[in-house]
Amino acid sequence: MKSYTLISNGYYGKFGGAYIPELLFNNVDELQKSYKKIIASAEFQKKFKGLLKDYVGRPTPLYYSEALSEKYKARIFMKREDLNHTGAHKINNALGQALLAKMMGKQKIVAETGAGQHGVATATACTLLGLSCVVFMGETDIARQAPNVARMKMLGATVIPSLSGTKTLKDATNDAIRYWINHAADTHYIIGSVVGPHPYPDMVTRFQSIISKEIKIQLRKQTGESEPDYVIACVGGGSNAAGAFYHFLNSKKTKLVGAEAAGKGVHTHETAATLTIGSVGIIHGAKTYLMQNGDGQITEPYSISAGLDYPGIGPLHAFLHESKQATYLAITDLEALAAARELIHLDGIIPALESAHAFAVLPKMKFRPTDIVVINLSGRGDKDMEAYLKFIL
Amino acid sequence: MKSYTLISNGYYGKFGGAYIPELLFNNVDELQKSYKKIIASAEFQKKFKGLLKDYVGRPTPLYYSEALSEKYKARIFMKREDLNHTGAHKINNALGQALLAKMMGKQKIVAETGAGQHGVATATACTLLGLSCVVFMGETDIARQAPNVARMKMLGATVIPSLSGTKTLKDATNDAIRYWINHAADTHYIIGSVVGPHPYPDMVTRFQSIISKEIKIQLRKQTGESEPDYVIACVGGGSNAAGAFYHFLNSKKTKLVGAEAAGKGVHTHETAATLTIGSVGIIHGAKTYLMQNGDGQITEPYSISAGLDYPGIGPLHAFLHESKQATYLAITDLEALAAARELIHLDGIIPALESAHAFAVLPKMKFRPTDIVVINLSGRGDKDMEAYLKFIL
Amino acid sequence: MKTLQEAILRNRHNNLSVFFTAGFPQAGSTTEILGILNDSAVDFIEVGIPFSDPLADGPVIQRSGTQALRNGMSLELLFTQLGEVRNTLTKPYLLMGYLNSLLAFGIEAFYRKCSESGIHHIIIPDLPVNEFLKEHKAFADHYEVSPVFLVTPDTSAKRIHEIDKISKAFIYLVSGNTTTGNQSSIQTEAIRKITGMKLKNPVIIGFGIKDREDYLQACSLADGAIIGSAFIAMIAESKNLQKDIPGFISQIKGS
Amino acid sequence: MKTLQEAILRNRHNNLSVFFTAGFPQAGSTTEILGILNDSAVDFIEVGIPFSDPLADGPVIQRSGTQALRNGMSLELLFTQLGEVRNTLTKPYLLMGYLNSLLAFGIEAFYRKCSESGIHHIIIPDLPVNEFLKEHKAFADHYEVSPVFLVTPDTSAKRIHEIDKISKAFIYLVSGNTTTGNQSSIQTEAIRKITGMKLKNPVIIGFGIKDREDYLQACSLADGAIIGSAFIAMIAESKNLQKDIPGFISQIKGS
Ligand SMILES: Cc1ncc(COP(=O)(O)O)c(C=O)c1O
Ligand SMILES: Cc1ncc(COP(=O)(O)O)c(C=O)c1O
Repeated sequence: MKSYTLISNGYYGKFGGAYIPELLFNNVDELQKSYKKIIASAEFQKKFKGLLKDYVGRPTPLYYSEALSEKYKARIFMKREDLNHTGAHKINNALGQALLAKMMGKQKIVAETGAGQHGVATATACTLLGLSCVVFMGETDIARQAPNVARMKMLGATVIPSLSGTKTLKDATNDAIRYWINHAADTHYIIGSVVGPHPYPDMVTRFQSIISKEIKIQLRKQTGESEPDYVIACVGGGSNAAGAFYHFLNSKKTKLVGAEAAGKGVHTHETAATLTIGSVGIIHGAKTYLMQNGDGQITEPYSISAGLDYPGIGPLHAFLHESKQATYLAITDLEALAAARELIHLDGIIPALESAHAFAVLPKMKFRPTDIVVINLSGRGDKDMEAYLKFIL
Repeated sequence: MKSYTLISNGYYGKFGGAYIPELLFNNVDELQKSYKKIIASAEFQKKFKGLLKDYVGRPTPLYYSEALSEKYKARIFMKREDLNHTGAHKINNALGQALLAKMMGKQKIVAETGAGQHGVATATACTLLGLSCVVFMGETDIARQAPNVARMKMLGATVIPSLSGTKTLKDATNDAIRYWINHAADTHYIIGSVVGPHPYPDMVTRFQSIISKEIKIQLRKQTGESEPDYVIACVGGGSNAAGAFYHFLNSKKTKLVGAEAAGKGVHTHETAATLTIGSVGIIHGAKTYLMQNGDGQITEPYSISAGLDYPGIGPLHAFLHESKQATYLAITDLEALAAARELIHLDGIIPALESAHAFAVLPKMKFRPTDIVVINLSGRGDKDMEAYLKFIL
Repeated sequence: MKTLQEAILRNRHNNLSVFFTAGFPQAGSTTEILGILNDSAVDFIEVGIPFSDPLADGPVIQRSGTQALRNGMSLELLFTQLGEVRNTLTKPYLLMGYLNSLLAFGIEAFYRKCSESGIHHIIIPDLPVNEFLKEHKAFADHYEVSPVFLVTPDTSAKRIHEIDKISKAFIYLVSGNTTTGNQSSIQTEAIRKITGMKLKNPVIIGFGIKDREDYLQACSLADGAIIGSAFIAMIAESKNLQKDIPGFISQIKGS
Repeated sequence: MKTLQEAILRNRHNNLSVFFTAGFPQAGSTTEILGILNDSAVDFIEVGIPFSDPLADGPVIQRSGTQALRNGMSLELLFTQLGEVRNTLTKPYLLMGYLNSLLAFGIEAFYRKCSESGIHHIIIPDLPVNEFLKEHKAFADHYEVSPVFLVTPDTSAKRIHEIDKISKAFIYLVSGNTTTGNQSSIQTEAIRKITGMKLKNPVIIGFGIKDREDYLQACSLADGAIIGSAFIAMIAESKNLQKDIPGFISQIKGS
């Protein structure tokens, strides 16, 4: 049985929790105690809804693709998170948390970023709300997502390169947490996905759940049905997927499909398909699936897409996976690129490399012609032009 | 007395007309005769409105900026055309014309582009509607707007460099018109602004008028008033300004302000401030103000912003200028950059360099605290990061 | 003002005209080339006013115009040059240019100067018939200058008849829908329809005529042809205009 | 299991512990360093289990862990190494590591191996008290291994009392809110409040203690101090551990 708020006591089944050093206890404890109340407050809701509408540009459209529908013999819609201000779903969460931080009296924000989308979204929210902002980003990602680095800097954020590990998202997250430990008193950590210690996975899911809330309403208007047959989303940490799944979690009808990054293939060592090749452990303060060796060392993930290049996954997804309430497919770099090419050429939409993984699910499915399929187009591909130019042009 | 449809017989007062070689007579004549009927048809309207909503992401928000309002002591709103699919207002027109071309039975599209926004918008619309697409772009602009060139190519458009003159928008327009002459039978020319022979200025204005239509509705909802005291927009050819002004053209209350590009200063030779230093003549098939020497040779414009780097201006604006129904200010590169910096740092919005010119009008005005000011944020600045990095970071 | 029309009609199916850009390759080339052409087998001459943005022209003519402007060529200078040689020229010559040059010069001044320079016909490709009638005709008539209009194989019969009515020299039939100098083939069928319309004006074919073969084909269909880009390309290459121009003309005319 | 607590209490305000990463700078360094420390003036020893993602650690300890992993260090190997030397060691030694290493090893297996290796206390910075009680305590008790918990100057009194109740060795007081090796100053006032709480366990200060001065200040406030990053930095530089380690310890202890 699916149920909206799968979380109880900070756990989704056996996944989740808050495995944090004592140094963060007060911060996380304060957050756990206050986040629901603040988020539910009239003041927060009014401000947040206003900004989502007039600043972010919500609701984002639910676009029916004639071309994809014809090709895949189903009724295929996409949720246009790419049209959000700053170009991805990340702003939903960044703005929510920045507002929350402000109401909690924090003046400083620290964040990690992979593709740079969360970093840009956080820097943007901080600028708007007058908070100072530090963003950690792996050195590898800084190199492959240069436009977003420039955007963050221009928005006044301090971008600090993470130099350990593969120098990607995991390492940036480590460094952001360390920074938080060292600046716990006045700083809030805006994590970019449904990962990290409780209450982050639940809080971020709530901020992103606007995606499925809108899908439901829009779908009813456009088709008469409010529940699709499928919702498909890419999964890095899993925030856009969590948001797209949320209001369908206890639907009997809707099948939920996540697309994780297989990189060069799940049987190579260059992959980020956590659920496919990972096992249970602790990463960034939560119990969940992660990629690790026999000794519990977290292994270095690989994906062409910086936003999916993460060796863990949100505990909600670990739970949905284990309880078979959602299906997770591993999509290779090449499959994602082919899907991006198809979307570009059929619909004139250049997706983020991350989102392209969700579209790559289409050729792997067998739909009935009446099936309503909603794909979450989590972000736009401007940041990925270099990769696309290499492979698509 | 202002009146919505200022145009009569293809002229705005003495401006406009269709000064075209006979080789284009049939195409332009066909367009003149059919555009209003097709645009008004239920089939067109249904398809166009649907795409604007679900594909482009309209309505775009009308965002109230607390920070700018406080700084400039007025109630300052911005119309978020930057949130449109492909990142600028250009898609409103490109999609409208592509749809029109398709209903007219054309299979091929030619377009010119300056900043690349119109080229990307056109390539996008063509991809979506299954039309083939050729885009001319000055070699100088190809160099300074590389990301958009990549986008067009990825969308399957053929991008042809224009090598004459300053190798910018004017030259690309010449070449697009030549191409049209050479492929008149099956090709529609999607011009990117309210310039060119009649019916282009009127047609493009109609497609862009959705901007002021939405402003009116949104403003009433947000303030109780449906007419602002000021509407401010940048003017290259003048399409975003035409769209933002349109539904206020016969308002007694609303003052219309256009911002043209002064480049390095109207008294230098490096400027694109057509109304300030130009005179009446013919450019690209229309009678309007243009920058020319005493011998009627069109002079080479300069602006840091590729989309404003044009030596002409739409005949509607020439008319509004001469009849004093609108005011046009010349904004230098440096003023635009300062305005961009301010918007980025106050509101977390990175504007297109073109749009930044509109924001640079603010410090030049004297508002009353109750004044409602709407600035048209015509596009996002992703394409201008290189310029910004040089000047703003 | 009848001379040109009469001359063409007298010479049915065998008129050759060339177009060149004033001030190219040097500012002074205008008069030199006019002189040489006048002594060649060419039937009449079109002098192009160089313009920064020649919409209807292909690359060869564009480039010649750009070079002419760099050479300091201007309409003012062109009229001075024409004034210098008008008494030495025996072949008809007309001006071709874009409307903006004319507007900048002043409409009335332009027609007056034409008249003073021995110009009886002008070709302004971006001047629509209606606009001519409204804004120009009075001056044109007064100074006895008349326009030549372009038509294409796709121009409607009605429109061609209108143009025929107000034209006093010839009708400029564009070989296909193309800018100047383009290699598109001559649309024989469509052209025959036009030449079969019993027009009072002779029909001269232009745009894309490049060699004797094209010329003969044009002459078989109409009253003659105009060569522009190919002539200018030759000039651009030539080291000896005195020799090359007559050679080019003879080669085309087969004389 | 009383030994460590008793030893610390006997030596009130004068306990020095050092932390080093197993397998650094070489895989075999673990036993060598343990041996040297055992013969030095240090009071007890913390052996760090290298981990790929040590959240609570600063750069010095991070880098030593990365190097140790490159050297092929593992928890399995560490237990083997400890097994080899346990009978030669007279000073108390405990393990410090992250929860994921322990989970991968297996919770019960871990505690059993600790016990077999002479480990009576462990420090797992990302293991919350509740989680310990729920998932670990049964095994820990069975194998007679007890946890040391971290507290900070900001930890509530209530929580400190809870931790004091279940702790059997000492309370690890983090000098300030900081990762290891950070140069933040010791929060004297806040620490006094904690040490004045009449806890049953001694309090040892760690994180950011780097020299004799820090050590003396820590001893003036609590029962002693732990040096990690500064010790590892010394090891990383040393060309003669046999000489440098005792020298470092004597210098700090002033003995
Ligand atoms: C556009 C886009 N989609 C998806 C992701 C993956 O994150 P998540 O799985 O949390 O949605 C990212 C991360 O940067 C992203 O930028
Ligand atoms: C964002 C943006 N604004 C404005 C313009 C100028 O065009 P117009 O004056 O037609 O709105 C352009 C042209 O490329 C543009 O990209």
